[in-house]
This record gives sequence, structure tokens and C-alpha cells, in this order.
Amino acid sequence: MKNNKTGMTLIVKTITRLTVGLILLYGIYIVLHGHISPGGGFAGGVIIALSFIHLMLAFGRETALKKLSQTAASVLESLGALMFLAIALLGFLGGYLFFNFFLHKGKPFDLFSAGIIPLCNIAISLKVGAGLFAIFAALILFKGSGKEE
Amino acid sequence: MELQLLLLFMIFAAVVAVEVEDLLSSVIAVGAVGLGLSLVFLILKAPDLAITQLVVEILCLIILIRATIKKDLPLLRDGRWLFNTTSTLVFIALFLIFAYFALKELPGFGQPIMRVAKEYINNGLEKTGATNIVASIILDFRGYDTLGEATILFTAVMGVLAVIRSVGRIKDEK
Amino acid sequence: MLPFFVIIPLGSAFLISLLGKKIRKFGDILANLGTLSLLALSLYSTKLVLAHKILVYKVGGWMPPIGICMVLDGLASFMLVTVNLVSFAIALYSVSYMQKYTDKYRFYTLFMLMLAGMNGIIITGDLFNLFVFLEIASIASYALVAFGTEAEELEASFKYAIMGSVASSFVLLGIALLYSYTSTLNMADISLVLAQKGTGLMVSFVAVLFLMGFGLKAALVPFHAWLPDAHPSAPAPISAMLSGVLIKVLGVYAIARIFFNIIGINNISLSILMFLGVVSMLIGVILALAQWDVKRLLAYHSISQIGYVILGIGLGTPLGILGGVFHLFNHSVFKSLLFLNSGALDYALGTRDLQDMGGLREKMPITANTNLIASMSIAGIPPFNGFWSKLLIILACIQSGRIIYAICAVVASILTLASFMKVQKYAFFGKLKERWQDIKEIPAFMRLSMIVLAIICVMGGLLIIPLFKPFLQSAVDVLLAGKGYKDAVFGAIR
Amino acid sequence: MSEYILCLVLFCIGLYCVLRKRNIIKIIIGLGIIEYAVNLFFVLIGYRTHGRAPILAKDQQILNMVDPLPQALVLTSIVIGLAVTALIVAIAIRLYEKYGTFDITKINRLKG
Repeated sequence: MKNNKTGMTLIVKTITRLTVGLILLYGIYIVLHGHISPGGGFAGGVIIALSFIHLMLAFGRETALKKLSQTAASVLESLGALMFLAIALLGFLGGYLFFNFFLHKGKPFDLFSAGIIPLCNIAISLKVGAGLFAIFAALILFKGSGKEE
Repeated sequence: MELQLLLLFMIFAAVVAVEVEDLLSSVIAVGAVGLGLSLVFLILKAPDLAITQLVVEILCLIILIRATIKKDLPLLRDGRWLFNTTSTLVFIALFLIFAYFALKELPGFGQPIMRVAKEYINNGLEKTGATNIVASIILDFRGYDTLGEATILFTAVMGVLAVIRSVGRIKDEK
Repeated sequence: MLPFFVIIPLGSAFLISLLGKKIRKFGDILANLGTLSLLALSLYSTKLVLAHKILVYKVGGWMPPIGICMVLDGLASFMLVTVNLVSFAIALYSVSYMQKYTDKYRFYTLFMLMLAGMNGIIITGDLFNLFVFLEIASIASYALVAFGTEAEELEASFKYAIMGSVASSFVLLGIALLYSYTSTLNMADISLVLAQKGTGLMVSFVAVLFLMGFGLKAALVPFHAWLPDAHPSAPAPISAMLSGVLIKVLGVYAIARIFFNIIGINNISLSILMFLGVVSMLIGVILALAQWDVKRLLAYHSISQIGYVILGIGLGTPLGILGGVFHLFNHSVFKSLLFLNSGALDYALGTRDLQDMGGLREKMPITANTNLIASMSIAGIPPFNGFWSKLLIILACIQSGRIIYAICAVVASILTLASFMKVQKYAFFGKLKERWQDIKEIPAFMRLSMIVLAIICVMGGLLIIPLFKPFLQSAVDVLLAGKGYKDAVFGAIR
Repeated sequence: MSEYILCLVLFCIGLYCVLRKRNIIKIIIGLGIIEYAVNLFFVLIGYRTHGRAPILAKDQQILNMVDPLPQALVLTSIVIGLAVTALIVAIAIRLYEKYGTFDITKINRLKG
């Protein structure tokens, strides 16, 4: 990442480079442990989106959009939504919409337990992260092309 | 007791947010309300909500600041200011009085009935396998609600992308 | 089969947003197929309801107070038919009309999401779930009102969004209070607990909150300020959708369901409903008289006609409810037809001001004739459907001894007639102006959908003959049963 | 009881802001305060004196748990609030571009 004129000062950029990976990792942790500890798909998804927004604020919009373009975000969002719907529809295997179709629910407190809940968490986090990033990118990009600046 | 203090702090911050003249300060004050709310959730034993409220608050603040920065603030009062404000205040006062008497019929603070909720607490772990009962409710018992919630966010994203288009209509040739 | 009322529109919305940009016409095809299949499903559902009375679907296989359930009864299936019929006609119309706007696939996505929200509200048996789907439909409609992104549209959308969100907060507060009081969210279960605990000041407070919240969504008169701005600003198909079905599902259906089936109706709430209905009826039509913008005029008439529906339902007698429910169906059909006509005028001429028009009958015969039919329906001229439902409401008023309300209804009807005579005179009769010499009739898809709706307008009166009457009667029975709703739901579960 | 009343006072502050303020951003802020108040109310009615968070721990029996259902509902409602705020802010930004002001009284091309 070159230190061109976009974005904030060198200090902010350096700190961002160190922390943004950690924030992303923390978001993923929260998502994956949603069924055994506080958090879950929604909070984790927002944290993931925040990590990209952090990147965008510090380095300017080009750098962040290179990592995750706006169209890619839209596609990811639709995919997340479809995945969630697909999980719901798979419940028809057991006879009902949203049926928890894992007969064996796994040992409590394990990462791989609780049937559909972790899968739903992942789908939601994908959707929320990509969606919020898309909203934010749209607002920022619009500001850039607006008349008053 | 700390609960009441925090609530009073939130009310104070909300009044500041409503009445202060600088827009940026106003946005920051509403951020204080949101963070206070996050703490209140923690006191009320809702860690899931505290985390979510915290991150959502940060996101909201960023969005609102992007919207307000470098914008003007008109400060005007029209002729019927007094009348309108009085009528609004009277309406609010009536609302609060009505609410006060109605709230007396609720079960007291700290003693919910938990008619349905008992079922979730007692059987949640066996039936869903999740140790976080809130997660088991939102994604299994009431998963359909969460489908709606995800759809709302999707709708909002689509709405923002639709509203933000710079050209809405294809102009006629004439 | 009940979940498909929500899954089909949701799935098609997601798919359109994913693929609509890359594949041309994908949105057109999928939206029309989706609404067509929904129409077929809802027609099938009426048959099911006639056979089984009530169907309950347990989402996730959980028993209702624990999980969410979907309930299909007479009222729900009646509303589903209304919504999906109108939305199919509108999807057909949009194929050509929305060519004037950019990013057509976004339009279809939001349209299908709004449809999903409305179907979800109708089919649900859970109070919080109702709120969630209410928000889906509302948010999609806020965005659709601003779809043209002109200054006026954004302004209307902003007002609508603010007022709608405040209304939603009232509804949510009401749900919170009701949850604390009864400790359950299932509608039938709430009704059961309320029957055991008795109703006090708490329940009236909740009723007031719901009346404010849903009344704002239905644009009853003290809360109507957003409607004349928002409905005309949207693209014509969306105006038709908003006026035709959205205010009825979000407002009238929710009020009827909650007041009749959950909280339980009494004389005070009935008279409040009737009073609000009559006031909306008169004020809406009086404000409409002075308008020259076609769509704005139609928007004021929506307020007035919603007043008729609420008056009919608020009477609480079998005849009154029958009239109200029947008028709800008729109004959806002819009001969407009128909005589609105004969209056709806008499409061909580029203006909505009546004073600029004139003599368009020879140039646009189909628009003129369908508009004539719809105008006569809304004004209550005998062979058309609007006449029968208004007649039923007025008869019901007289029957229950409320002569003043009956007179108000007649007066409002006459004023409506006057207002639509004006539209006919200025738009379609008279001399053709120079500047409109070379206009053409609108494209085939738009004509087709207008003709379909016009045929329903003409035939709609047949719904009260004994052959078709069970369709309306099953909806009326649900409202008349009142708190019998809970027994029906719990009976169907076991 | 006093908690409920304080919460409703917060609700009324938001309501006052929406009804009486003329600046678009202030109206959005008022809407946000209303949403906070309703969410808070939901959690308050689910609280149980000396209750525990509704998350099971590995090797201890947890009694006296708070009501988890309102928490699940509030999670949904927070998301709804965020979605509405984002959409309204987008509309407000467009309005500012079109009218050059945040003053609601100057944004009146539609006759009332």
C-alpha cells in the first residue's frame, strides 16, 4: 500500500495496518462462536463490515474497494441471503420450514454443535457484512460525486 | 440504583442531543445515549445485545457523521412556535399520564411472568444443542423472524442503492 | 404450502438482485412468473379454506406458543387473493412502464420484497412476526416512493419514511406492553390470556397505541398527511400498489385482525372506528375536489375510500362487515386501475395536470374506456362493483340506525362522482389540443393489464351472488367470530 | 416502575424531537432515540431481579435466568433500526444535494 495523498496521516495508516486484520479475525471468531457465547452472526457481521470501513476511512476509498469491490459486495450479500433461505428450505427434509434437520445435535459447548445454528450464523454474517459495506460504500461514493464538494 | 443513574444519564444526553445547536455535537451526544444503552443492556444481563448495540452504534455514528460533516444548521422559529410546542408538550404529557396508570397493571419490574420463556430455558439445550439460549431462539425457535430481519437489511441495502442513483429517469428525446 | 406465499417472492427478489443486472429481461420474466404463481396459489388457497375452514402451519415444527405459526383462514385467503391479483396486473404493467427508469431490476427486487412483506403480514399468526414483515413492506415502499430520485420524490419519501417509522415504533411499543402483560407473542395465545386475565386500562392503552400506529399506515384522517405526497410521487405501478393494497394490508387488515380477533371489540372501539371512517371519508373527498394533478386527486380519493372500508368494518354487523370487506376488494381493483390509467397518461403525454389535457379519447381509446369504467365504479354507478359495496355499507348503516353516517356516505359518493366527472371532462372529452396530435396509445403489456383490471371491475358485482359469496362470507365469518379465532387456531393445531 | 417511566420519558424526548425540530438530521436523531427507548423497554420487561444472563456455562447449574425472548426480539429490532436509519440518511443526503439545505421548512416543493 503506497502512502499517496488519499486517506489519513501515516500514523493512522500504520496503526490501521496492524489492527485491521485483528478486527477481521475477531469478527470471524464472534460469528463462529455465536451459539456458545454472546455475539452471533449479526454482531460478527457488523464487525467484519467495520474492519473494511476502517480500511476505507484510513486509506481512502480506492484501497478498500480494491479489496472488496461494490459489485462483489452486492453479489456476496445476495448469496448470503440465498444461503439463509436455502437453509430454511432444507428444513423441508424434516417436514417443516426452518426444521433443525441435524438429528444429532453434537456435544454442547463444542464448536460443531447445535445443528443449523452455526450455519445460519455464517450466512447472516456474510449478508450483514457485505450489505453494510455496500451501504457505506454507496454513501461515500455518492459524497465524492456530489455537486457541493 | 446504578440502573436509574444510567437511565438519567441517557435522558440527559438525549436532551443535549435534541437541544444543542451544533449538528456534530448533537450526533456525538446521541452516540453517548447509544453507548449508555449498551451499558444498560450489560446491567440487565443481555450480553448479546450489549455487543450488538455497541457495534451498531459505532456504525450509525460513522454514517451520521459522514452525512452531517460540513453542513449548515438553520436556526429559525416561526410565528406559531409557542403554540405548536405547547400542543406537542400537552400531547406528550397526556401520553405519559395515561402510560403511568396503564403501567401499574403490568407485572412489576424484575418479575416477568415468563409463560413461554420457561420452555426455552428448560428445554432449549436439549432441543437445539446451543448453549446460548438467545441464539437458539433467534435461529431455531423463531428462525422465521430472523429470515425477516435479514430481509429487512437486504431491503435497506437495495433501497439505499436505488435511492443513491444519480439519474433516476431516462429522459425523453424531446 | 403456506410458507410459499413468502418464499416465492423472497426467493425471486434475491435471484433478481443477483442475476438481474447481467441477464436482460430476467427481472421481467421472474417477477411476472412469481406473481402469476402467487395468484394461482392464492386462488387455490380459497378452495382449501372452503374445505378446511382454517389451516395452521408450524414453522420449524415447534408448537405455536413456542415457535411461530402461520394461519390461513377466510380473511387471510381473501386478502391474499386481493393482493396477488393486483400485484400480478401491476407486474405486467411494469414491463413496459418501467422502461422510463434506470436500473429496472432494482425496481423488481424492491417490488417483490414489498409483496413478500405484505403476504407475510397476512399469513402470519404471530404478533412480532407481523411487525417484522410490516417493516419489510414499509422499508421497501419508502425506497420505491423515492425511486425516481427527483427532488419532489425524495421529499415525499422522507416525510413518509419519518412518519412510517414513528408509527412502527408505536406498534412495537404496543407489542412490548402486550408481551409483558401476557408473556406470549402468538396471537391466539394472547387472545386466550387476555380472556383469562380480563382487560383493563393496560389493554386500552395498547389499543390506542395500535390504533395510532396502524391508523397512520392506513392514512386515517388525523394521520393522513403523508399520503397525498407519497402516493403521487411514486412511479405509477407503485402508486397503484400503495393505494390499492399496501394501505389496506398494513392498515385495515392489521386493525381488523388485532381489534376483532385479538384484543376483542367493544362498543367504544367500534364507534371510534366508525367516527374515524366517516371523517376520513368526508375530508378525503372534499380535499380531492380542488386538485388538478390526476395522481394527487386519486390519492385523496384513497383516503376517502379507506374511510368507507373502515366505516363498514366498524359497524360490526354482518351486513356492514360484508360491505366493508367487499369494498376493500373493489377499491383495490378500481383504484389500481385508475392509477395505472394516470400512469398511462403520464407515459404518453409527460404531464399529469388535467388542465393540459383534453380530447384524448380518440387518441387513446383503451385508456379512456378503462378509465371510464373505473371512474363509474369508484363513483358507485349501478352495474359496476363499487355500487354494490357502497350500497351494502349504506344499507348496513340504516339497518343499525345510524342515519347520519348513511347520509354522509351518500354525500361522499356524490362528491366522488363530481370529482371524477371533472377528470373525464378535462382528460378525455372536449377538443384535442394541438400539441397532442401525434401521441400514440401505450404499449401492449400496459393495455393488457388495464383491460384485465377493467373486466374485474365490471364483473366484480357478481361476487355477492350466491355462487361466489362463500369467498367473501368466509372472510366476514372470521371477523364476526371475534375471539372465536383462538379456539379455531388451537383446534386446528390438535 | 420508575425504570419504566424513565424509559418512556426517553421515548417522549425522541417524539418531541421528531415532531418539533426543523433540521432533517435532528429528526433522524429523534427517530434514533425513539428506537433506543423501545428497545430498552423490551429488555426492561424481561429483566428478573438478581437474574443471570441466558447463556449456559460449562459446569454449573444456572438458576433464575432472565427472560431470553425479549432479548431475541430486541436483536431483531436493533437491526431494523439500523436499516431504517441507513435508508433515511441516504434520502437525507440526496435531499441536501437537491435543495442545498437541511431545513425542513425550505424543503416544500410539494404543496401540503
